[in-house]
Amino acid sequence: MSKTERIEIEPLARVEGHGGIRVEIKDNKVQNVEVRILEGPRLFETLVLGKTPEEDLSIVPRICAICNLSHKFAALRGLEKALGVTVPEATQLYRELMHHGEMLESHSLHLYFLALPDFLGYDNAIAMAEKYGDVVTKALALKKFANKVMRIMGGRMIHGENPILGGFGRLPDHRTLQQLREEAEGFLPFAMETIDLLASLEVPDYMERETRFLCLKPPHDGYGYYGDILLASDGKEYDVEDYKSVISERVVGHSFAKRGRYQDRPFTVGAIARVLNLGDRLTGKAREARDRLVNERWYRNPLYNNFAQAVEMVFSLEDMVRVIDRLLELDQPEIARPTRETGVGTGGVEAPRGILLHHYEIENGLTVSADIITPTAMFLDDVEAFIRRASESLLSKNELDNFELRLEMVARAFDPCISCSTHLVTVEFE
Amino acid sequence: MIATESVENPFQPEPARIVRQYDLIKDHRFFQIRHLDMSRAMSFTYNPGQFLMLSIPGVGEAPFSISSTPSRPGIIELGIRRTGRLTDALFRKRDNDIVFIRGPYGNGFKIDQMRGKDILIVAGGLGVIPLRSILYYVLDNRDQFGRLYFMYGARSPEEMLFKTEFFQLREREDIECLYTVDRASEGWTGEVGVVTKLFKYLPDIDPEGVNAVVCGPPVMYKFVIKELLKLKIPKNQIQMTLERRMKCGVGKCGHCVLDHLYTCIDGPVFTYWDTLHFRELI
Amino acid sequence: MSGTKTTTSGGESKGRERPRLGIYGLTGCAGDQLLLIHTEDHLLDIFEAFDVRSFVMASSNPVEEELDVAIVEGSVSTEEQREHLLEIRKRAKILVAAGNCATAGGVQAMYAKDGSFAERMRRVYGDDVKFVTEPIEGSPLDEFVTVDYYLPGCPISQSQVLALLSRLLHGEQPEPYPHPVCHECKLRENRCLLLDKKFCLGPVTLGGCGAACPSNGVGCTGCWGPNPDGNFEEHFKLLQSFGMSKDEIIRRVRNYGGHKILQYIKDLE
Amino acid sequence: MPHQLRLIRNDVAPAPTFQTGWVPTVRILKMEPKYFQAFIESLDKFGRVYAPVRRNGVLTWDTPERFEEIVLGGEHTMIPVKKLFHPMRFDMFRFDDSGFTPDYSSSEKRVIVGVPPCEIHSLLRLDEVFMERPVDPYYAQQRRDSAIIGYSCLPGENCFCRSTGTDIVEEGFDLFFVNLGEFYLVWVGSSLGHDMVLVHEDFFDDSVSHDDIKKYIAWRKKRDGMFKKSFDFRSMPDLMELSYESPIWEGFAERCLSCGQCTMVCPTCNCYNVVDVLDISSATSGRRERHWDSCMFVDYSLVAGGHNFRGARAERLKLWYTHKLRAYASEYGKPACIGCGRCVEACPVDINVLTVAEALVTMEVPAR
Repeated sequence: MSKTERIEIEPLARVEGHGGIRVEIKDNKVQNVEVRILEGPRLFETLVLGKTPEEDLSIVPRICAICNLSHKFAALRGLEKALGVTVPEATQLYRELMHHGEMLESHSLHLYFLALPDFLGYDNAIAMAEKYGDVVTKALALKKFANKVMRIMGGRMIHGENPILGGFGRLPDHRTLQQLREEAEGFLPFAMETIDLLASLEVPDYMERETRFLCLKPPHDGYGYYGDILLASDGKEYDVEDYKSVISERVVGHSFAKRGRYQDRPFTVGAIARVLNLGDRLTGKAREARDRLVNERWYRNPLYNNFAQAVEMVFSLEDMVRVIDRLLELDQPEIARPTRETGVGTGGVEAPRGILLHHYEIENGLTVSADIITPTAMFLDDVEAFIRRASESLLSKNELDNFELRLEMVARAFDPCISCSTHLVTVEFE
Repeated sequence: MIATESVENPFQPEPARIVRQYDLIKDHRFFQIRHLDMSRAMSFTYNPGQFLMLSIPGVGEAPFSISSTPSRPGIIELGIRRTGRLTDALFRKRDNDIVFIRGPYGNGFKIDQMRGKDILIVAGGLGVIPLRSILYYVLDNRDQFGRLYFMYGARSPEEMLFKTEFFQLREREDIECLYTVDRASEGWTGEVGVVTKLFKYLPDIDPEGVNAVVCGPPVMYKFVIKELLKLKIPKNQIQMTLERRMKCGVGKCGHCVLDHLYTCIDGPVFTYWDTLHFRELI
Repeated sequence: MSGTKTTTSGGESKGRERPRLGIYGLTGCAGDQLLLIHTEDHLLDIFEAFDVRSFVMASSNPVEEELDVAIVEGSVSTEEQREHLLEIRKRAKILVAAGNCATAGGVQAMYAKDGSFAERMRRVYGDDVKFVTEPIEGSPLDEFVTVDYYLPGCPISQSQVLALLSRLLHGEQPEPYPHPVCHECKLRENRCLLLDKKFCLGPVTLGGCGAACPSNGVGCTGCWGPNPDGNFEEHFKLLQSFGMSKDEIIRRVRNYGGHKILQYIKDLE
Repeated sequence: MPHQLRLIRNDVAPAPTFQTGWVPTVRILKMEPKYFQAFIESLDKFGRVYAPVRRNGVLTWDTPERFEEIVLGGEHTMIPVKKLFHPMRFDMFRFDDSGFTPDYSSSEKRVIVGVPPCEIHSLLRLDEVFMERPVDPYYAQQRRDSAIIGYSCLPGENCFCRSTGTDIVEEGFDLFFVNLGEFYLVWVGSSLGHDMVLVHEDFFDDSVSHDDIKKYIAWRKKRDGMFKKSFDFRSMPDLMELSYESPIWEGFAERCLSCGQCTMVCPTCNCYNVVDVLDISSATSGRRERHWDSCMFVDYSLVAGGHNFRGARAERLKLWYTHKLRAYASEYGKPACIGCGRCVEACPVDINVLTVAEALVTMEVPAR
């Protein structure tokens, strides 16, 4: 590798969407690293201008199918803030149940079907099934269960329209809730077996470097997936409404996805950020799992994001049981109505792959401005940084076998949902 | 007092083998099929003008007129135009492949009423397929009927179905064959024009003693019936066979309904008298 | 006659090579590919029955060669994607457009052909950016290539995609379903939203979704695309009688109608 | 509820249509309201109980979780009871390379509680289609496996069953409860109904007094006076015939959305489509499914090759109304309309038997 070589990994296999990594190496030195997002622009923030909140809620989840309910949830939080909607406790709990469904679905898909084959050296989960048939079968069942939760709460598997402003169109009956509770409990042992499996794996270190982690701080003492405060691993906290001053964005020519930075430096979001920033709030089996797996290397190594997903699967299963138990005590909630037609609000939700912010400005019932920052947009700069680091360290150690695959693993660890990175800045409406 | 176990399922398709098939013209194919169960094949009978429901598993089921005559049992003949999903699949079948059939369905032509009468068969295009059944039935039972006139109009000589067969019929003395084409091509010496142009060749007939059977494209009926009425043939002695969408063949699914009649059980043969009552008919 | 079982001489399918299948995504949310992955019970059947050459969202090491069937999701939104699509078309005997983006352009095509694309690009990305590939306003596949079969919807329906795949597997054609959303909506025993003067595009939208939105009390958004038999004029009058302006109705019908709705509303706009 | 005459002339027994047995005379019993719940709850030994219950705000025929869920005596279910006999979707056959095997698995023993008179009539209408030779074995099996427990009702806003003669019922039930408030009159319509009574014989009293009859007559009078809608059905066949070329059809067609809701909710609509669904597998195996279809849909009369016998909306509308108001009657001597008013409630643009019947007279399409 003496002359200029260009390594292109495109498409980024098993990453949902259109990613491609371009690494330019000259004289054994990394010249340039680009994670290219060449999926076309969709201009979502212009699509909702002049639309009613009801239309916004139908349009924005189409940003990304994998976290469509996170988008729905974030949009609901932003729009409800803007319109002065206060949902009752039961509605909030149903939304948590829904979100647990998506978290479990996404994490199980990513961990068992996309990441584990990498760790264990298989092309895909079907190949992996020969030796790890039991894991694949149970993982499939877990994913199916998660899909069921999404279907029941969302209305269908993908882009369900059941969650509406102030509540839900249709709610499950108690019989269904009981069933979900039983199933959630039933999957806990498998989730804990997964923790054992992960604990036995050797995690490579060729990409390790320091970074920072951002997540949302839940409005209660526990662990959770939404909040109005941005919490950084440096200990700083910010009001989510000030997100623009915390996360700066830029446009690059090799990507239709924008790039976010915290204090002018790349940062990481997602399961790993949440477990690192909020892990001491975990209880029960999830706490056991976290204590078992987390170590100092997590702060430098994005591959541990997959481990963090496993911890969150345990949390979600346990928390679903808690949520359902409480729901069984509560009456079916009424749909909460807007108290105003003009207002501004930022909804913050932890999508499976990290912080998702939806900001809306509504005037007389119509959207005049919208800003959506997706987790992928936040961590893309960090992906590039880790890939650069990985390339450099592999080159310096002259470890050129499976070079591309090992870079891919790093990118994939972030669980990049590339389609959701098609994203925009605020559009100022004249 | 229905015990389902013992009730025949009228929707049950039975396997039948494609014995022989060949192209009539482009996208029109002739099929000979026979029930796989030989005793069923030999006992299977029908009236001219009746139809079958033919299935290809996974593709679907549709009605097809029977083109053969019950006077030649054992083999069922169908003439099929390739028009859609099911016929596409059927045209891919080879000899000895299996298809599924049930039937026969429909009323068929009113043979009893036709006996002893002169018979006038008027076919347009694809309409000749069901009429071929009654044509051969009359020829096979020649002594039971009076004079036989067979009018057939096709778009062009190349698009005439069963051309060889029908040309051979011209040599017989017990049938008067009158053929026409919309567009002549080289070598065509017959009539050119729509089928109604053939009526001028009919000798004087006793209208009360004639039974007419008509089948053709929907647009043809009005003009042909006008000619038949000019000849003063009684309205209930004019029979026509109609096409409709069908999903069951036994009067349940509703698709072929015409007023209170079902094409599949009350038809597909209707008299012109019927159509005066049910204006949607033609 | 009932329960007849007979051994036959076998169909055409025996000994046939498995059809080669490629699944691709252009610009969109990836929901249609994800839906295939979500067919859990059938995903393995698909992999068994078809020779899946390329499905990068589900499996690495794609083989980009001749295909019997290509399923393409997403709209054409960059020059590079246009070229990619042309290239897939060349290799594939049958091309299936999957999802609203591929069949109609998707939500990103709601302003189709109104001339605002350049301005909206500028608003979002600013003036100075030069992208490595030229952006194109979201367009359905059939703007550029011949599409053999359409699987509309946002996302597509599991039963429709399985019905299509199973027919293609045997070299057969799928059954059309030209009914409005109202058909399945009534079969789900929903109260008609129009009776309560709520916005719903059910009667002018093709069914197939199982009335996904109205079953949750949310009006149909039209994501299956226009129902050619729909009575658009009368339906718009009905919605206007609920107090909605014509502009608002047109705006909503365009949300998922993209390029395909234009011919149905051109006289109404 | 049973015809008044039957009260006195109990020598003429209604034919037990689809039950195995024959009751020589109609038995009419009395039951105190306090026994009703226990009696209904006892019926599960004759099959799974179905009744009108509310699901997601809509009244539907389903299996009640508790007795209290059952809604009786007035409000119609949105989808009629036909769905239990002519299912919205089911597998007719499984097929593979060796042929088609019928699938009768969707049937089960059932007791259908709370069927109003008009819907009992609708089943008798459907019988004319499905039980006529050749018998549809799927429908026949559901019919044989189901007991019908009729229940009297008071007319709702859109009921006009007096006009269609379906407000009373003489046959087609196993038991029929007339709710007179202080007690029930219970008609026993079949030997199965009789067996049901025998389970709790102590609940019933077979001495119907003259006073009870007077109460029943008074109730009938009161009910007859409650109807708000009516129409002259008897003139419909002629009017339909005369109006074949009427411009009102085009007028209604301009307004019709072809959504098909009228046909889905109509208790006597029976049209269906059949579709083969292949398994995802290299073998030619799969199932032949039957689905509800509607003559309001564009492909209803579309044949292969593209010819559509009813492409125009007006043709489709005319077919339906002709069928309901004239054609069915010419065939079976009674209208296909049972006066339930579901089409009145379901149509978003007010096309229904009443508005159409009116337009046939006035020759004007009424304003919405």
